[in-house]
Amino acid sequence: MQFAFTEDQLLFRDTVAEFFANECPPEKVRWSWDDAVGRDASTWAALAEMGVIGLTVPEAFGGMGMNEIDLLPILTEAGRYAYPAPLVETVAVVAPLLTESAPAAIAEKWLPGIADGSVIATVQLDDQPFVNDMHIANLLIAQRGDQLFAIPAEHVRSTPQVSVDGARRLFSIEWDEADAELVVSGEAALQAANRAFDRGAAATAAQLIGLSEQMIAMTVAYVVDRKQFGVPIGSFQAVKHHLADAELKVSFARPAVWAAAYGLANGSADVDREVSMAKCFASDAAEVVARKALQNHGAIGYTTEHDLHFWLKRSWALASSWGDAAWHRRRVAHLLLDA
Amino acid sequence: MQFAFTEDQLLFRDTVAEFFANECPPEKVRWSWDDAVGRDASTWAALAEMGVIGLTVPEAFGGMGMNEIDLLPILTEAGRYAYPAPLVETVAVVAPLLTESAPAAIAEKWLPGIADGSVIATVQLDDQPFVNDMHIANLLIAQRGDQLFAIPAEHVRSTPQVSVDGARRLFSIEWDEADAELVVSGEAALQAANRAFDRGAAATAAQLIGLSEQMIAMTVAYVVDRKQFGVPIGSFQAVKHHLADAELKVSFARPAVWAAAYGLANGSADVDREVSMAKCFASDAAEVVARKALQNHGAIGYTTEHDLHFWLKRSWALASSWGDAAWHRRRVAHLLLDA
Amino acid sequence: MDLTFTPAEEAFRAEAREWLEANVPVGLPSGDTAEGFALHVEWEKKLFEARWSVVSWPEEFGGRGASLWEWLIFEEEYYRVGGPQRVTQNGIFLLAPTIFEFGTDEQKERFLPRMAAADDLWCQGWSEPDAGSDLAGIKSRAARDDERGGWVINGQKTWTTRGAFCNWVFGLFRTDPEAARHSGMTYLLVPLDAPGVTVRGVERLDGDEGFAEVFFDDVFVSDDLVLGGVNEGWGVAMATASSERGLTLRSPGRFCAAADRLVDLWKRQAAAGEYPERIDSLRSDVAQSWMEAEAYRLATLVDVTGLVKGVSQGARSSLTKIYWSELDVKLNETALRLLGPAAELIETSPDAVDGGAWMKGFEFALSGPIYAGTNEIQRNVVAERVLGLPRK
Amino acid sequence: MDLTFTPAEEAFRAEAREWLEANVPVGLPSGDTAEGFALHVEWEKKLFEARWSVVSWPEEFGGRGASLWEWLIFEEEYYRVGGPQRVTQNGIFLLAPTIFEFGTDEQKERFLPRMAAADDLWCQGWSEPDAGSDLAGIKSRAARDDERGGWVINGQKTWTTRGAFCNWVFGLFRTDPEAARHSGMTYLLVPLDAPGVTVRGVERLDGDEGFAEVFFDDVFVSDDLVLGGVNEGWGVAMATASSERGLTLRSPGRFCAAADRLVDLWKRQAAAGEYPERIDSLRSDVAQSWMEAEAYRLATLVDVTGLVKGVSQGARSSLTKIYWSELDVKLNETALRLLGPAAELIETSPDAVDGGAWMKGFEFALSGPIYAGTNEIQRNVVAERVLGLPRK
Repeated sequence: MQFAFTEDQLLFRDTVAEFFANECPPEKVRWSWDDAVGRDASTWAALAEMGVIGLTVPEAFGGMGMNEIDLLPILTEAGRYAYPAPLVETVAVVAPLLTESAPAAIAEKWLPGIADGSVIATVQLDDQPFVNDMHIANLLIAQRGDQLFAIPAEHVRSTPQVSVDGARRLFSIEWDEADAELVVSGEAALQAANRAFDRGAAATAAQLIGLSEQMIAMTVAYVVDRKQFGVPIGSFQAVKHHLADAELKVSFARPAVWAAAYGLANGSADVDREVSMAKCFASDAAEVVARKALQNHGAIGYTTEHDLHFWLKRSWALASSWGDAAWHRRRVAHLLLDA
Repeated sequence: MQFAFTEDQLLFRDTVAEFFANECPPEKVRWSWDDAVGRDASTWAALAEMGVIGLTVPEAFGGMGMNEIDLLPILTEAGRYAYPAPLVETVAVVAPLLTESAPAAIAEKWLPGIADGSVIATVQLDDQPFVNDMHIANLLIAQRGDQLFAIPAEHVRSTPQVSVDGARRLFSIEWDEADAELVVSGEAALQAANRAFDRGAAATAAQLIGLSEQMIAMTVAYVVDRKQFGVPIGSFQAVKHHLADAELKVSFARPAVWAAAYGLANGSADVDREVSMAKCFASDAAEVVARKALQNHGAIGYTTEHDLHFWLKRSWALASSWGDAAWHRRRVAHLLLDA
Repeated sequence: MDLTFTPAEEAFRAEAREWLEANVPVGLPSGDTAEGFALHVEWEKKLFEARWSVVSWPEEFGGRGASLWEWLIFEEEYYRVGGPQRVTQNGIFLLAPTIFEFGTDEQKERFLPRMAAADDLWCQGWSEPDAGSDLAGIKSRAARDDERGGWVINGQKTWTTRGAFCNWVFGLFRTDPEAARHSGMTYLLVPLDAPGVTVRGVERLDGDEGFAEVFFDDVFVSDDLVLGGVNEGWGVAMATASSERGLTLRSPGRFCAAADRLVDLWKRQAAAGEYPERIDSLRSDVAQSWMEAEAYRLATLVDVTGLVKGVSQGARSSLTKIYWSELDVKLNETALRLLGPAAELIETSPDAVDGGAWMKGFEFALSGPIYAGTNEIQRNVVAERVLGLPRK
Repeated sequence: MDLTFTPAEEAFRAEAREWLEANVPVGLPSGDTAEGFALHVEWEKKLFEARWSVVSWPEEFGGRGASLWEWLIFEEEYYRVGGPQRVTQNGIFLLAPTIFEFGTDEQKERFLPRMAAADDLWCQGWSEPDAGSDLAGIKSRAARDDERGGWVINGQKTWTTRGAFCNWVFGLFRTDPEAARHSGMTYLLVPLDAPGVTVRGVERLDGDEGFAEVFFDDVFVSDDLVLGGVNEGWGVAMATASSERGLTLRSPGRFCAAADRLVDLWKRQAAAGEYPERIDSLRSDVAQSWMEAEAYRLATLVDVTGLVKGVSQGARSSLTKIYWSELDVKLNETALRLLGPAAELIETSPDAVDGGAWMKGFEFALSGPIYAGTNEIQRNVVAERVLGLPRK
């Protein structure tokens, strides 16, 4: 029994965290809001160089052949720095899906590109109305009922949608089966889609943990510094209790997210329940933390001149993506009660 | 437009409040826990003398011929003093039911006795598993599907049940239709039962407001007096905010309870919704207030030597009687959304 | 107890409804951008021309001398037909009651009619960079200038809502730097086109330029722009703040209309038949939000019954402020949960439901627990001044 | 990361499960009444005889030298089969770790085996009438008696859980009245049958005589009953308090078992087919409670992984205490909502579901946010010592 990351995993995480600290400071997030494309190819390339983008791609295709546990700390850091790029879609969802479910020809066609950073992949499962980052993607994996298809981006017609998080890029899309390659169909496709959904949800939960930790850190720094009535506002009991509640939420969501990654990596029989619990707790935590962070910042946090709002809005968006807390709570209820 | 009680109503309330202050101090509630019967006939008789018991009985039968609005402040005081007796059943529910729905013979038989205090009535509607105060009642009004019956108490077989509130007396009962008189049947009976349920719920909500106000008052007195760390604990911001939250809950439940009484008295088309909103808010408020009251009393409130627990337990019991908050919220949802 | 309106009041309602239904503009953009603001001012001028802009004011100042009950009725009707939030609200709901209470006759005549007509557009100048919740911590100074018969202001105000679009600001300035924290302040009315005033717009959470910083650099204001007594500004400001917390700024009409829209959204989503489980699981939350708005309406009826008899809300206005601000958040949050993954779409997004109004409403609502004194401060006030807990 | 147990650990589990399934008593009454307590002591003696009473202690003191992992396994199995809360818990989980850390060899030999065997039954003597949350405010004094080589105690302790049934109390006493608030206290072990001790039982919320007041009137205790150094009691007590907040007192096994019983209750209620709407509407609440218990188990696995490596929880144990105490309330509350109008029935009521265990559990749970330092104090600790906010 060892519910912790290895030294190697933590070292890799620290390296990536340092990279984000340098390459994805808040100004970069702000740029991503303002820029028409809002995606920085060089950062993606550097992450590919570091092995992050190919982390889940098998070594045979030039990747690291690592699993969801290895990926988790990386995604948490990506959340912490509000890194605007389709890591969840490409690394957490599509690469494992192609690895597990695609015929050799399709896997060989796309996985090496993912690993070396030249292929950006995104995904749309049933019930997901929008696709992330279609504007920079080369590959779309999409579900239609009990079939999963691979569609080269040039065959996808997309309409931009606008998120409250200006750094996100959402699209509604259309495509024709004539332009698509069948990846897998039937029961196997439904299972693959379910597994893909679980991976997306768990990866998003990991990002929400990082986002939440960062919002707490920003708020602590602010309330220690900000004085009213002649004292730091962080000395008021109401402020203390707000922040203690925030810390409480994150502290008990975090192990649930770890357990989901562990369940995915080890083919747990209860993986659906483990993932739903993770996303439920991480979404709830992020929403509470975001509220407390804004309330304790007061008016300064209510301006877009301050950086806090990047984290608030990313939290809102991710909390309701890949199933919101209520959706996942219902799924757990179903698994517990209707068995 | 005048959303307030009249001077007369307030005067009557003050008289009754003074009566309870003298005749139903906490020691009387404690006695009611310990005594086998736990009901004080002389207090009931005095209330009948004052007109409280016959408040809703028509003047023709010796009552006051008043309505739900007149009754509301009285029930609130009964809640405030945790008065242990079937006021809701006899005064709020059965007397109006017999007045509105019973054939003359039945009304003439029972209503004068209710008004003069010699008849204590209780009630069981469908879905209510237990009956209050069967041990002292003379009359039971009971629903069986689309029929309402009047059963003299001697024909009711009862088994005592034990409530967490030791001053309550609950019974599961059995009775035979051969011993019962039919009060009303068919659609009219269903309507009468629904109206009776609304009256019981609104009356219980009124008691919950009084209970809540009293728990706040007790807690305020305690935290002003109790010192820790060299200061009254009421000076800590966490304690202040607990109590502010409690006051907030009661302040916005109270007008909803008034509106329910008004709706009942004036035959509002939306009376079901108005009553359910009242009971939902009053139950939620009482539960929150009880939690805050106990938490701010600390260990002293956790003993039965202190009086607080009488109020806590009455609140818990009444919050889940005549429909709990969730039940009434669902009813409002149905009325709002399925129309 | 009587929850019916008089025939005269019902006639007032009918008249208001008829006019509003015919005239309330549809799909006005946010009033917190320069372009939107201009359109809103146009609408408010129309309101004024039909004498609906300040119904509760005396006729001589542009109102109808309506009772508080009639004012409530007007607000209900205004929001029921989808009337937009008033960009003049900080003038008509906050400054105006203060002018009625503390202003000279000359000030009333000079300011009120132009305010009613949306000719003058007023913003608040309370907060400063180091004085937010701690309003008594303000540092902006107004120094006496006997020669010119007035005051010379230096300093800075911040979080001035719609400051970038208004032409007047009211606020507190320190006129006796030696006085204790809550003394030595004066309530001044300052034209924003006065020499030495600089206004810088600040973008709000929702992307609108709704805030402004206002800088004062040797700005002269004459004595006739002092509201209430010199060095007595704190007491005057508290009257304004009480209006801000209490019912004038937030009539139940707005929340009840929003709650009805939420019910309508639920029904539309249910009728569309998508995600039935999500829709179904939110039944109780929708009902709860609707009831909370209704409870606010009922509590207001109690308060107004008291006010009509001359019983002021006093510190209980802090309960009101906590309640409406948290209700507003919850109501919009419930709508966003109904929308699921579409919740994040905003106004400019083609697939946004109801034009992104719910996310906009949510973002706007989040300011409620912060401004007009944070809800933490309000809870202190409730505990200390309603319940009597010790200050220290 | 590895969430599997070793074969040796699984063998330990199998052995524990087999013994517990064969021996755990069914339907034991509450251990917080005189009669119930005697039955519980009997059970705990049986546990001891099979060497299951203190599995994590060294064998020489009556344990099995089990690892923390094995201890968690034992607790899981103990509560899974419905084992009752331990009436010896304040000894074995709170005092014992303190004796292991601060006790002399003689004290260990004298007290630990008898504690493991339930021969000595220990209660805590922390709170006093004027020192609850403010533990440093205690006034009970122990005056030096050089002649007899010991201390003479005068004063009063209160809220002493199961004090009316125990024969020893441990607690803090002021030995240097001149010292500052957190100094000058000594941690003493006091036999309750010593001359001058009076114990008065106090009835708890749930009707059991679970509390006691303990009065000390010139009670002599000899020097060998000082735990840790004279005047160093505060530091020793803090070690005990940390055990009380942290995982030893509240292993996840208990909450996970309760959560499983809640799921089972839901299924039984659903199968009964009555009130289907109520049952259905509580699906998400049941799932939430179950997940919260599971999250507590997972968080404990993280903590134990750290503890095994020598990383102490430190102030984060306050997070743990807030979490389990609020989880316990919510879990029982959810069960009560499932029961609807039958929720109020208690043990002695013929129609009580599960023998009234849920109301009893709710009442017991309500003490959680109060004792061992109120959750308000714990939130201060989290803010100040985990997050680094300023004390003043």
